[in-house]
Amino acid sequence: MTALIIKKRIDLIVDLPLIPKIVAIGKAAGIEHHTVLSALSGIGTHGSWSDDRISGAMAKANFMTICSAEHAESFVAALEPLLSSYRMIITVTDVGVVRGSHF
Amino acid sequence: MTALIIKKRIDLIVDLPLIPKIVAIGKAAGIEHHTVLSALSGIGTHGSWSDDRISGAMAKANFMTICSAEHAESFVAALEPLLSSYRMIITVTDVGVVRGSHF
Amino acid sequence: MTALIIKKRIDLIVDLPLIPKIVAIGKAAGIEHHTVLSALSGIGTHGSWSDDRISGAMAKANFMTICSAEHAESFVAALEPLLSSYRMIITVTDVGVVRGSHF
Amino acid sequence: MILETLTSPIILFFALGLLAAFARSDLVIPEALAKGMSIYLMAAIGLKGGVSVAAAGFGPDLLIAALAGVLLSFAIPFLAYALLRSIGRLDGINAAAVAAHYGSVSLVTFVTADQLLTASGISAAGYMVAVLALMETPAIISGLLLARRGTKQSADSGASNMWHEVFLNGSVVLLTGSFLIGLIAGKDGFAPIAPMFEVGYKGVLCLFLLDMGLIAARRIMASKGLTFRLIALAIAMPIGNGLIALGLAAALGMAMPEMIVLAILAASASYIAVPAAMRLALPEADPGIYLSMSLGITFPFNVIFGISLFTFLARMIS
Amino acid sequence: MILETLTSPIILFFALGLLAAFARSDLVIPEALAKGMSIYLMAAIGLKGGVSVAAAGFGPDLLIAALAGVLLSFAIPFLAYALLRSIGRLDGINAAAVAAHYGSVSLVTFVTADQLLTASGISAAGYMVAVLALMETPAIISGLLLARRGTKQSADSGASNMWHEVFLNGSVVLLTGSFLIGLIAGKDGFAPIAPMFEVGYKGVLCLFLLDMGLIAARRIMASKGLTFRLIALAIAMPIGNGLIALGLAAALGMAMPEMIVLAILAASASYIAVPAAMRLALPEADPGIYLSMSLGITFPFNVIFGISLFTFLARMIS
Amino acid sequence: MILETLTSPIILFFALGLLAAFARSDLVIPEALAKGMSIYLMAAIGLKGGVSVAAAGFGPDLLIAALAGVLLSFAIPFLAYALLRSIGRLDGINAAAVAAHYGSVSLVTFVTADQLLTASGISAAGYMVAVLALMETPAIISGLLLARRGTKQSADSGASNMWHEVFLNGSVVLLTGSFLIGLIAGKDGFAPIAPMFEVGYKGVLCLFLLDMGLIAARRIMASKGLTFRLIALAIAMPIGNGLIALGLAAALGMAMPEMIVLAILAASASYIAVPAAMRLALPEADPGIYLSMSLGITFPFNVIFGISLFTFLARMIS
Ligand SMILES: Nc1ncnc2c1ncn2[C@@H]1O[C@H](COP(=O)(O)O)[C@@H](O)[C@H]1O
Ligand SMILES: Nc1ncnc2c1ncn2[C@@H]1O[C@H](COP(=O)(O)O)[C@@H](O)[C@H]1O
Ligand SMILES: Nc1ncnc2c1ncn2[C@@H]1O[C@H](COP(=O)(O)O)[C@@H](O)[C@H]1O
Ligand code: NA
Ligand code: NA
Ligand code: NA
Repeated sequence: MTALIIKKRIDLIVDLPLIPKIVAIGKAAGIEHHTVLSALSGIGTHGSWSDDRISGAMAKANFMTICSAEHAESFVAALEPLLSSYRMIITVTDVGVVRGSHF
Repeated sequence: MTALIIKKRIDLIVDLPLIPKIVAIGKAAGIEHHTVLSALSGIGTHGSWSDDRISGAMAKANFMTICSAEHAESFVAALEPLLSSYRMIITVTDVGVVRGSHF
Repeated sequence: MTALIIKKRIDLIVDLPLIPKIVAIGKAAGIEHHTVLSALSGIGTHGSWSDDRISGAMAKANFMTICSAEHAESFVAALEPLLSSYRMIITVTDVGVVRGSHF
Repeated sequence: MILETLTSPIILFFALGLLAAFARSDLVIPEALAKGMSIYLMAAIGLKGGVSVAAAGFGPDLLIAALAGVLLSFAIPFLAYALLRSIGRLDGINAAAVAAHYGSVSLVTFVTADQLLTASGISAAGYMVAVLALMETPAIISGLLLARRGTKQSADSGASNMWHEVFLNGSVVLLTGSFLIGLIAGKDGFAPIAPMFEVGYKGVLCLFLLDMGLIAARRIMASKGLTFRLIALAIAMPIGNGLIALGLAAALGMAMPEMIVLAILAASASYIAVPAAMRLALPEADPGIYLSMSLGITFPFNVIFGISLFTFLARMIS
Repeated sequence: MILETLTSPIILFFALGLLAAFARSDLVIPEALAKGMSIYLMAAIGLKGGVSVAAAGFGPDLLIAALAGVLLSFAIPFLAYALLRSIGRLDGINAAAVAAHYGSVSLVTFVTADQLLTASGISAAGYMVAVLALMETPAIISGLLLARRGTKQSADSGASNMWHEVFLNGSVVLLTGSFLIGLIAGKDGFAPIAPMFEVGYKGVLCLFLLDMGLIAARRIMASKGLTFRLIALAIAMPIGNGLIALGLAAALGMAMPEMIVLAILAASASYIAVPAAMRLALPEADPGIYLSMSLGITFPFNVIFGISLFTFLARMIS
Repeated sequence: MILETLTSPIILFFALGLLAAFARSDLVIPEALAKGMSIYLMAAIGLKGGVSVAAAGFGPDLLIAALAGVLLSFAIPFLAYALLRSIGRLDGINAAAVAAHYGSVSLVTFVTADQLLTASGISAAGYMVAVLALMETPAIISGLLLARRGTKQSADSGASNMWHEVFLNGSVVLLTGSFLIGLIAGKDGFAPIAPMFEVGYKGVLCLFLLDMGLIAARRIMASKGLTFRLIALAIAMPIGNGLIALGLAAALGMAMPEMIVLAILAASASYIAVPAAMRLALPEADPGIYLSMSLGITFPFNVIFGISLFTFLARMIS
């Protein structure tokens, strides 16, 4: 069995226009790589949204990054104060990766 | 380290037209919030599908919700009898969240 | 509580044109079913990409499969040598499923 | 008539789509483009119908055609259900779902017939668009009644939401809405936007049928639940439904062009409006079966043979 | 004038969208199609403006109109901010965001007005497209100044990226770019591509307004933060802004057609360019509020009443 | 000739795209719209070619041009491979992938040249569209042969699937298919759908080139593996390939308009059909390199300079 190394996977549901800011905050916390997965609609404390907005201001996406526990901690700490103003949710999960050095 | 509270993440792969029904079943089980992530294609026991159907009847999506263990249990119990007729799959994972109260 | 059976969830971020190859490799490793989730953009060691390529050669997607630990092991072993040439990342997570036999 | 149809670019693009998909080419029309073209076609056909009715006015023949259409849409599912259960050996739920498709109508078959008939000098009255819109929904109701009776299923929790879906389905709303706009705006109101909806019409139809060919062929290749009996029914039912409609139209003394269109509507099976409604109302029904039959077999059959067949038969009767 | 507008297909498709969405129909125009149509409209209106200015040349009246537009775009947010804080009882951040929307302009309101005015014999000068483009951005700057002053917030980390977003916003670049291309290519250069941008123009506008109706109605139904006071302001502010613009235009001796268009621009509120910029610059502001007001209330008000109102008032003044 | 080209809206929209992307504007054309426009262009150019060959009939010169085209498409990759390995210092796999792109052709360069040449009074024969379609695939085969020989790689598991991808590639199928439909339908068959494919043609080309400009510039900005040597080759190879084609065409006695088009085809590098095939057949090759060269450098070079250069040279020779 290829030995798996445990890393952290961080998932954010955040507005599309805010992704560049999240990437910048991530860089400051040592997060170099990420993937943005596309979302169609959702309901949260701030009501419902779906991506058919002409302005695109309401469209959200799933920002995902795999990183070390240390980077995860500093990233989450940096994002925490913005949670309510950016209307984001954050989840942290353990994942096994093959090339430990890559993340 | 910001203390993380353990919650459950439930993922469904389900037909797009059935999402309103899933949301209704979720509400009955105490699930108020969710996000729908977009899927492109897939193969299951019922054969292959991809989203380029004129009718859209075959298009599927990834319904995702973060909730407490109790709500997760009642939601899964409500969905179990519909699994084969709705051609759905369900997975349950543990995730860490920052604002316990939010979910 | 409906008893949950532990299975493995494998996630790949891989170029869209390579999905048929991944499906073939999966079949050889006993992976019959999968779902492809859509991705919008990302940054990795090979630079940034986003799906607005005329050629589509740069568009990537999130190939996801739920399978037994054995199948997961042979699948990861088959993919490992292709990781850098196919510019893929792989993560393996534990998930709980309701119908053990289905996966 | 058949030769002309088979060499018209519309049918040739449909054939190109079929061949490309059977040869497993990776040619794909983006879904947003396909949805966009179907929205354009529905708006164009609705407006055209409304404008021509605004000019011709509401005559009794419109009422007759409308009544005949609604009657056919309600009744055909019951006949189809019996055939599907007996000859087709389908279970109750799937038989009801397929029956609803065959009672309803296919917009693109109507639009293609409209083009091919006009090309060979037969032009049906504008109000047939209204008949098209009226025939979409009754069959869904019959289908659901058949499914309920078949399985004594308790009223589905989503029932209210389902009725809503059946009547406020996107295509029915757009078709009826643009028909009314054409009616209100009339000839002169329509003039400024006429170029867009006339110039592009046939060309968009070509690209749309290219996509229909791709999807129909891929539907056939991916169809798992299709038995030989069901394939035979997917060809026999359109012919049967068309003949019934011809008989009814002749009995009601409808004019030849309207008679042909009514037969083609009865013979056509839905694959845009009804599948969406069925997926919500009868989730247990397998979309693989009803889509393979209506989209994979009946649609190509109607476009290539059905239209010429019913034109020929209608000419013989009148 | 009002009757003609209300029976023109453009407005009827808008009404169809509103009704369909309020009736909770599942009719949806794919986002890629909506984006595509807005790109087509911006290119067409830009080219048309550039070509007409190339023919008419740069006169002093273009400068006057441009100056008036930019002045209005800078000034209106300060007035709107005061009203939103006092009558609207909005917090500083949200008041600044909404004020920026009302200082800026809405392309589709401009395009719709252009169509309706031409239909009733009033054609404004081509350079008003340049005024449209010039009025998009100043209001965002005023809005951000108001927000900063309101909360003494430390310079936002993304500030540089935000200025860039404000000036190099997609719609401003496309509008100004195609205006310049129209200017360089001139009448003869534009001739070969004229059919595409003229034939399709009104038809695309119909389908786009169908989508606007759907989204405006759904915006109203989903709006949570909207108080009665804000709804009143969403109607009062367009009227106020329009009157101020009329006064300014009259004082500057602008011709009647240009006066109407300037008033409609001042009365219109942005919902494509500004929301994107605000979401980045003022993430704390709730998009629910500014979108419901500008897209849900002010846009329908302007399209149905505003255009006729300011045409009537402008006729009275001159 | 160059001045006319540089002020034609088509090139101006391309320049607008380049400038907007270099200025990091967020202007983006949705992918589904871009795919839709490329499908429209392929169908339109295929139909036009087929209809004109149906009118002109199959002459010997079509065979000569086709043979010359296929020969060039097979041969150029070997020459390019040698240059890329020696001067470019590229590894075997990447050199083979880039060589395949330069042996193949670019539809949009062909379409743009077709427009600019017609604008300046030179119209090439309709059958050049067939030559375009024939030149797409041979270069991919040469590229794969070079890659295999270069690395002695065991037959790739997906080989069969790869050959299938090479010949049944979406754009080749659509181009050849619509060419045949134009051939079968002929002038009169094409008449009803002509408006859509002619009226919209140049306008769609403008918006498509806007998108090409955006993507080419973003490609250059994101390119990591591009050395100075490769940039030089991305300009030298088109010139070299064009000259070889001119020489071959002159030797075969081709007429001046067809000579120019053959040179432009040889000089053009693919970025729709070949990248998709390469990604599947040679996954080890870095798309960053071959896309930056063919899409980021060679395409802009050909559109702005190449077309005028080969027109000038061809005029000199004949
Ligand atoms: N418990 C949850 N499960 C899944 N998605 C959620 C949950 N809560 C919030 N979201 C997503 O995050 C978005 C913003 O959440 P909120 O700030 O609560 O409005 C929502 O629109 C949903 O798309
Ligand atoms: N083991 C699996 N891993 C990932 N996706 C799956 C799996 N099984 C089923 N699916 C997805 O769920 C859909 C329906 O599954 P089924 O009911 O088995 O046909 C399939 O089309 C896939 O998209
Ligand atoms: N640490 C990571 N977290 C999330 N996505 C990643 C990560 N590393 C790579 N990716 C994704 O995988 C793609 C290819 O990675 P690479 O081969 O490193 O260029 C990238 O473009 C990202 O979309
Ligand atoms: Na029918
Ligand atoms: Na304004
Ligand atoms: Na070439």
